[in-house]
Amino acid sequence: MKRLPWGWGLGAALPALLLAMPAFAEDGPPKLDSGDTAWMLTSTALVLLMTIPGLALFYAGMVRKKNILATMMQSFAICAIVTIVWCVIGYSLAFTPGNAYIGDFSRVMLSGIADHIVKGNDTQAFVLESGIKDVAGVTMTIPETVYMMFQMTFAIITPALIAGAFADRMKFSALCIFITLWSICVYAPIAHWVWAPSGWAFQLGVLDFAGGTVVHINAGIAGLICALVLGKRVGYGTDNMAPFNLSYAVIGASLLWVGWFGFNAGSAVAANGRAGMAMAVTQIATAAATLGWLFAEWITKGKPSVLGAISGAVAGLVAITPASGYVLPGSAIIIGVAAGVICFWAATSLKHMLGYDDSLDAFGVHGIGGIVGALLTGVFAFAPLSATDASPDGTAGGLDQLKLQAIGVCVTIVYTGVMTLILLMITKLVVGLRVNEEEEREGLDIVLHGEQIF
Amino acid sequence: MKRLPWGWGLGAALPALLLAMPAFAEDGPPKLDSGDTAWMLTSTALVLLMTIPGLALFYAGMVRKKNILATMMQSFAICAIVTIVWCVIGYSLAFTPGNAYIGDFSRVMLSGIADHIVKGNDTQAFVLESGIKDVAGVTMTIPETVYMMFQMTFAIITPALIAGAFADRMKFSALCIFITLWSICVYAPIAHWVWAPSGWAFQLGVLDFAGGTVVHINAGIAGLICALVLGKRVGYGTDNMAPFNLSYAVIGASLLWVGWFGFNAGSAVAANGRAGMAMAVTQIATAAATLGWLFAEWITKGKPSVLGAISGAVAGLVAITPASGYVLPGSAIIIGVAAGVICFWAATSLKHMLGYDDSLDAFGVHGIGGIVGALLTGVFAFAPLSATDASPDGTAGGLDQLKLQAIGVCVTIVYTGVMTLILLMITKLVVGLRVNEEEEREGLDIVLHGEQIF
Amino acid sequence: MKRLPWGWGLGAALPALLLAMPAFAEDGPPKLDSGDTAWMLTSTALVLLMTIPGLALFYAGMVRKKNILATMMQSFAICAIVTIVWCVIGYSLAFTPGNAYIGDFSRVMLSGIADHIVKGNDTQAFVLESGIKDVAGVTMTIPETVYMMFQMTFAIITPALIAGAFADRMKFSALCIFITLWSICVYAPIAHWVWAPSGWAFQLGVLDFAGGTVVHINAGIAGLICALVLGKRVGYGTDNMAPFNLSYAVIGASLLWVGWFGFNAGSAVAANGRAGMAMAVTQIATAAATLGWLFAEWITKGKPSVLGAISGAVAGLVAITPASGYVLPGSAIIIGVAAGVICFWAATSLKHMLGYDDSLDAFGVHGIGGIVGALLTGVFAFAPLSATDASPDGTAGGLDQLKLQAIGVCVTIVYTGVMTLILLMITKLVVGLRVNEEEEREGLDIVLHGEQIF
Amino acid sequence: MKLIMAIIKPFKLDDVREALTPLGVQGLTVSEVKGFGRQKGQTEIYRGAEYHVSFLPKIKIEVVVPDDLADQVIEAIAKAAHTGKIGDGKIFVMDIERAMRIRTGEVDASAL
Amino acid sequence: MKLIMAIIKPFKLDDVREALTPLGVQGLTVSEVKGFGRQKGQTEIYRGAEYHVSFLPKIKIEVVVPDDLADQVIEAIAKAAHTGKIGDGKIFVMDIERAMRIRTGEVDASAL
Amino acid sequence: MKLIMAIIKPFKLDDVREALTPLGVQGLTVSEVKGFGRQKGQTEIYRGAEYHVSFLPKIKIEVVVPDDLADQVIEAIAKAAHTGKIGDGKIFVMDIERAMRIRTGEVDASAL
Ligand SMILES: Nc1ncnc2c1ncn2[C@@H]1O[C@H](COP(=O)(O)OP(=O)(O)O)[C@@H](O)[C@H]1O
Ligand SMILES: Nc1ncnc2c1ncn2[C@@H]1O[C@H](COP(=O)(O)OP(=O)(O)O)[C@@H](O)[C@H]1O
Ligand SMILES: Nc1ncnc2c1ncn2[C@@H]1O[C@H](COP(=O)(O)OP(=O)(O)O)[C@@H](O)[C@H]1O
Repeated sequence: MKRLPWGWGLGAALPALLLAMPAFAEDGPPKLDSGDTAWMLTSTALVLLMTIPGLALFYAGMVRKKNILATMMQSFAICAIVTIVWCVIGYSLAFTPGNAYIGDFSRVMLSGIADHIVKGNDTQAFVLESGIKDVAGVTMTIPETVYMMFQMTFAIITPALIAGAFADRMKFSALCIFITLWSICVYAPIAHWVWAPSGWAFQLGVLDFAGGTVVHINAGIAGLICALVLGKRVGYGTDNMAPFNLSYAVIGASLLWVGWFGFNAGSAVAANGRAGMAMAVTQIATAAATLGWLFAEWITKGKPSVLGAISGAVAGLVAITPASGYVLPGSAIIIGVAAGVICFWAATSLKHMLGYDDSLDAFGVHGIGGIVGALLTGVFAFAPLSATDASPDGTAGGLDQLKLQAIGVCVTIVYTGVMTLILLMITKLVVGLRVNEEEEREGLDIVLHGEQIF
Repeated sequence: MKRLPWGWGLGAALPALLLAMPAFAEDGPPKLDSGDTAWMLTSTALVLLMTIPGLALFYAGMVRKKNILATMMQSFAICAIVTIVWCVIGYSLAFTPGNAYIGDFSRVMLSGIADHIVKGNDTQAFVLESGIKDVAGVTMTIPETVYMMFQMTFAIITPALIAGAFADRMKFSALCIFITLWSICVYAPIAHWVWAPSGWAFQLGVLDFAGGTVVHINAGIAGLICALVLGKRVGYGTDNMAPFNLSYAVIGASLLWVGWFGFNAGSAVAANGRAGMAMAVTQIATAAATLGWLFAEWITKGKPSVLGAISGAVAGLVAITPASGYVLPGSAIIIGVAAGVICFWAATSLKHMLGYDDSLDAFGVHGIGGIVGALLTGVFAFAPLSATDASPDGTAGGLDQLKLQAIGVCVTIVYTGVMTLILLMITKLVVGLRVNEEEEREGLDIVLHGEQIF
Repeated sequence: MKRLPWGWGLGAALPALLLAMPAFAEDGPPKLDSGDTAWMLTSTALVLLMTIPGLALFYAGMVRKKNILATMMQSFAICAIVTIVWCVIGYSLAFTPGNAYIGDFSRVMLSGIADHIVKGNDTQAFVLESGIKDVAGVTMTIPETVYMMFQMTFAIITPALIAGAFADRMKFSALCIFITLWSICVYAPIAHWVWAPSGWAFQLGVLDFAGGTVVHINAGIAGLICALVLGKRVGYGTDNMAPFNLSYAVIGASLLWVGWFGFNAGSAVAANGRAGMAMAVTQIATAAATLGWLFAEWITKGKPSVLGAISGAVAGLVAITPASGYVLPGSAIIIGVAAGVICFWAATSLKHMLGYDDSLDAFGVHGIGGIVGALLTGVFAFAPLSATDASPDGTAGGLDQLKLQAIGVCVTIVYTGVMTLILLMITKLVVGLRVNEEEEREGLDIVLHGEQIF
Repeated sequence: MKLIMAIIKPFKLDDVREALTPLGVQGLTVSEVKGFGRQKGQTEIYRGAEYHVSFLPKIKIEVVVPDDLADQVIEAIAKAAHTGKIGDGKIFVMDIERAMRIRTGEVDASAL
Repeated sequence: MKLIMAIIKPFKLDDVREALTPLGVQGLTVSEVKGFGRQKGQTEIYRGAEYHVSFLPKIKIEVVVPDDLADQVIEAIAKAAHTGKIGDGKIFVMDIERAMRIRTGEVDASAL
Repeated sequence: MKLIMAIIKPFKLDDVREALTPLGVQGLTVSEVKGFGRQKGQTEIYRGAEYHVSFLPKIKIEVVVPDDLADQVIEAIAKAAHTGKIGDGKIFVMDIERAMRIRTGEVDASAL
């Protein structure tokens, strides 16, 4: 299991700067770089923007009028809940050395995060310690607070994505409990595996630049389980469930697109060429996926829909996420088109064939798109991009890497699938999962929150 | 009055870089840092985003259909008016040495702001001069234009916050006049007191990192006076005044949250550890306040409302503002919960007990939240965070500091209260303050602007 | 034609850093600056935000209910289409040396853009080569990927602006074809003329900091031609075509305002004093134009409308665009007021006098505003701001420069006018331009995309 | 039974409903409508395009009552909706032949 | 001809429409209305201001049918819209004197 | 008096209103409704879920006129709303027993 760190899973923890500032390792504590810090502060804001109001709008734009506020509330409340969970325990479990499966308790309540602060400022940059003798940690050029915050925004959006699957019917009390548990028991460990230097997937060499497995496959599979356990919405297949105000979904998808620059280019953890390339391939793959879904729909259904275009965009963003630091523009187009077409098929055909009711396609877009991206990363990885000082050859796509990627995907699917099921059962025991039929008909806005829009 | 500058009120004028780049003081003009400049340019954009469209949406989402456009127009027009006021006179009054109470006229029309520009670029960073012999100015690492712009966005949002109190009934002509006067006569002096090195509050050692007194208490008290002077809305207490489209308020609150990263972390005036910690405690306090209001409401009213959650978030953002550069995550949770619960009580009980009609709770959220935050800053300030080279011990929370904070709060309340009253009276004499009853019934959109939404 | 590069048109290609880091030219490859890169990554996100969701909302807020989704779709689809076009051919045609009129094919499919990447990072900053012996290229401090992405967002928004002119009646298939052709045949060459060091306008010394000619006049004239060729909307002048939800337009205008900081201050291609001044004059001119339009309308029509205020803001943003790196705050106020008042007249009087139906005033605001700005740049340019090492005197406004500006404006008008006409004819031949009358009545949302909002 | 249809100013709705309750009216149905009449609307101008808003927002109340209650109901509505200003609205009365409560199948008077 | 006006629960609209087709009803008109009746709404609280939602969303169906079809139509609506819970709504019947199809100018029964 | 209720295509509203003014009709009330009839709607598809839009947007005009004006009004509406294409809509006529102007208390013909 213990390999040299050149084959890191890295993702958001990319030691990009080992290269850029080799002096760090040599003498003195690692130095802060104000440009890198500026970009990471900005990226943090951009990724938060993805959840509120981005995802809140994207999801609210697809539901019926009576559930619009409740759907926005899901994203908003999850943002608040996960912030506290992350601060209390999540960050510690994910990003301290611990063992290969989970971190330790040394950063509980963020204790020690101000240790390097002297006269109001961090005197040294953050080193993500491996905790393993002979395995170097990941040296950064930003303060730990910024790294913790950037990672927090990932921890926030992941469960918020799941909410698309149980929209329109889950109790708010159930959501509060389930998300708290899920964030601790599912998100934190998987983030540890993939992005902490001591994590088994990191050590194995699974590539996941910005969260294909940790965020999207994870959320997608959890969403599928939620959809199956909660069951179909009342009136599914008979009532008209057309979106009330699709324009919200367009605004939401647009903000997701813009914010995703923080997600992917921010995962370089520096304002450098890697970030630039990550931003470029993100844009290109997203555009390709938008057109992929759009034309697939135009050809098969006769009209290119707006919901199709924005869904394609999100599918593209999802698929390029694990690949964004490792592939070139040409590959980005292929990944984008593949994601657009395959997710189109998943959301419009597969779902109906299998008969589950994933209200807003958390699985069809994030689960499937994430798998497409994670696997294609193994195919298209361009070695010079993933190369570092420690690993001057980098990782090239090919059968070997594809196998590693498949291992990462499968283990994530199994772990999140099983754990999500268990946590749903616990939640069900405590408060129940679903509102009753009459409440569901009346709408969650008025029933759960005592409010409604016009 | 003249003390050493270690006890500065600083806030947005934080001399954080005295530490980071001690070379400045020694030889040659202070140098620009591109990373710090990048972050401050970004922060400026983020704070503008808070007012338009953030606050415009937050407020418009709480009014009735007939006043939605007029409410958005208030934020938008205030943005334009204050920009010109700031450029003509406001910036000069606030940030030139002058005396302890007000700046001078040396930067009227921003004259001289291009003085250091040689070959298209600033050759040196900005020094906020104290104008007092033996008292050092605040040396920055960014150009003066950027500092002026960042401060402008604060000058814009403060009067825009007041508008929440007189929404639904003030004349647009009255707004134009009142806001112009208020920006010059109230905002500029208070900003000078607290953030200019020559200001009395700065010298006294009142802590206000990003504007608890200058922005929030100031706007909140002005709002209360406006609500009292203008009187209740027609139909208050009898008509249904339920928000027409609360989803706008959710989008607005979300953008406020994201933009506030620029407000608070930008107040470090650099991309460094202080900015990182400010961002972290902002996020944590906001989440805590969201949950604080939400659970307080859930327990007392039976349902957790969406308006409650977003109001809690804003209350938390307000309360952490003065504290954001000085406190640790644990304190942030306490400040957040306190703000959430106390503002919940202010907006839902106190307002009804006292019987004023503060339409959108400018006082209940910004005034009360600002006071909570300003006082708790004096309790929880963690010395190493506020320490600098000049003041290596920093300022620790305690009874002494609490007293200073209370002084800052009280003087602000009295000054803004009295001045707002006088300016309202002047405005009333010139154009009158309120539309007539029939116009109010018909709605400001059509009456004032000749437009309406669907 | 071949002059020294001091008279560059520069705009987004501003060699601001020749000054700031003179060491570059001397020895070794030009170095990346993380602060500049951070700001350019951020600016790219901000400019994308302008198109989606900014412009999508601005335009959708002005149309009737039945066309809201289709209008948003125009911006969104154009974003996707132009991304691919830019990546495949557009960037190469615009920013490689080629000749004075068009670039070459050396960057087709972005080939070679990863050439300087070693161990995951760019080893040197980008130099925009002139390709001409004795004429220096423009040396930057950011990676080429970032420059390519920043420019892509300009290439995206320009055709998206045109869509305002043909909104409510163009076929979606026609849009796809027309925009693809236009991006290649009109946008790429004009960008080359003005911003590539080999371009004739660059060499001639036409000043266009951030795209007055390339973006706004270009889009405005193309819009006018589209409006004339497509003809008036069914029911124009008789039916009520009042905007359905003007609040969307307010959100859109606000996001345009905020995003424009990336557009103009980003065109400094660095986080420095030039960027700071560009941001300041952008803010000031926009505020002045907002108030200019607002008061012009208040005086002549009796009420200050919200649509007027936001239209004025956009007019101001447009007009300051070419001037933003060259003028001082005082001039910005004059440019702003002029743009506000003149565009008010163009959109409310001129349009009706001439009788064309430019649905959302792409010409009246962007065409006219762009011309006002381009000419006034020649009047108000302040020499020290445009000065560089190579041209220590800079370019001062005056009759000479005004003539150069007029040449730039005229050639752009003629070229884009003729080419747009030809491309529309080609598109008409292939798929036709307009939906039929019955479809237009029913609305594009349902007819073209099979969807609608509530 | 009579169907009483009243077109009133929107802000008078609550007053009208409260005026009817004491009369024993247990149900009514309201819709948002636009009225054209003597009351003139405002002019909206969007970038120079003028639209006269000839249709003003009104509320339509439809309430079915037994014959003998009709007079009182009309009077109560007229009083509650009155402001004396132009645009106060109209009350129209029509005959209803049959009524049924869907929940129980009750008909006519007992269905109301 | 009779105008049958039914106030029903919104989610029952499709059921009702499907129930009428077999009877030969070729057209109908629906509007969104708010109903006040025995069924009680929820209370909304916005920052301490309580509003009781006394008006609940309902759908009003208006369908004009020949006299002889009226009974069947009433019955079909009543059956399709029935849930047995309070708030199921009402059916009212009025007389229609004349009907005209605008497209063709056909009148009365053939206009429906 | 007669209540003339017309279901028309939305874009014909202004034409109809203008056609009525010369006849001396001083007021009318309109509502947005959805119509189901021979005219077929479009199909909307949202990620594979198809919804047939069987209800199309229509405008309902309600205008109360003295008996002797009814014929002219019907004719005027029919003419103004006519396009000859399917979905042009219907005109229905009902009897109104009483009318009252709320502002003045005037009744019947003088209330219109
Ligand atoms: N003949 C009519 N038929 C139907 N509705 C009418 C008629 N006349 C007036 N109304 C309705 O009554 C409303 C008020 O009428 P209006 O003439 O403005 O004032 P007033 O009721 O004070 O005379 C109108 O807006 C319209 O909705
Ligand atoms: N007298 C009435 N006139 C007009 N509409 C009525 C009347 N009574 C009830 N309604 C309508 O019928 C709906 C259902 O009535 P309600 O009393 O709540 O339940 P139920 O029909 O089960 O008795 C109401 O919401 C209202 O729209
Ligand atoms: N029997 C009816 N009762 C009530 N409204 C009807 C009836 N038939 C048709 N309508 C209304 O008239 C509209 C037009 O009818 P439709 O059958 O589509 O076309 P046409 O009027 O040309 O025959 C419908 O959309 C519906 O609103």
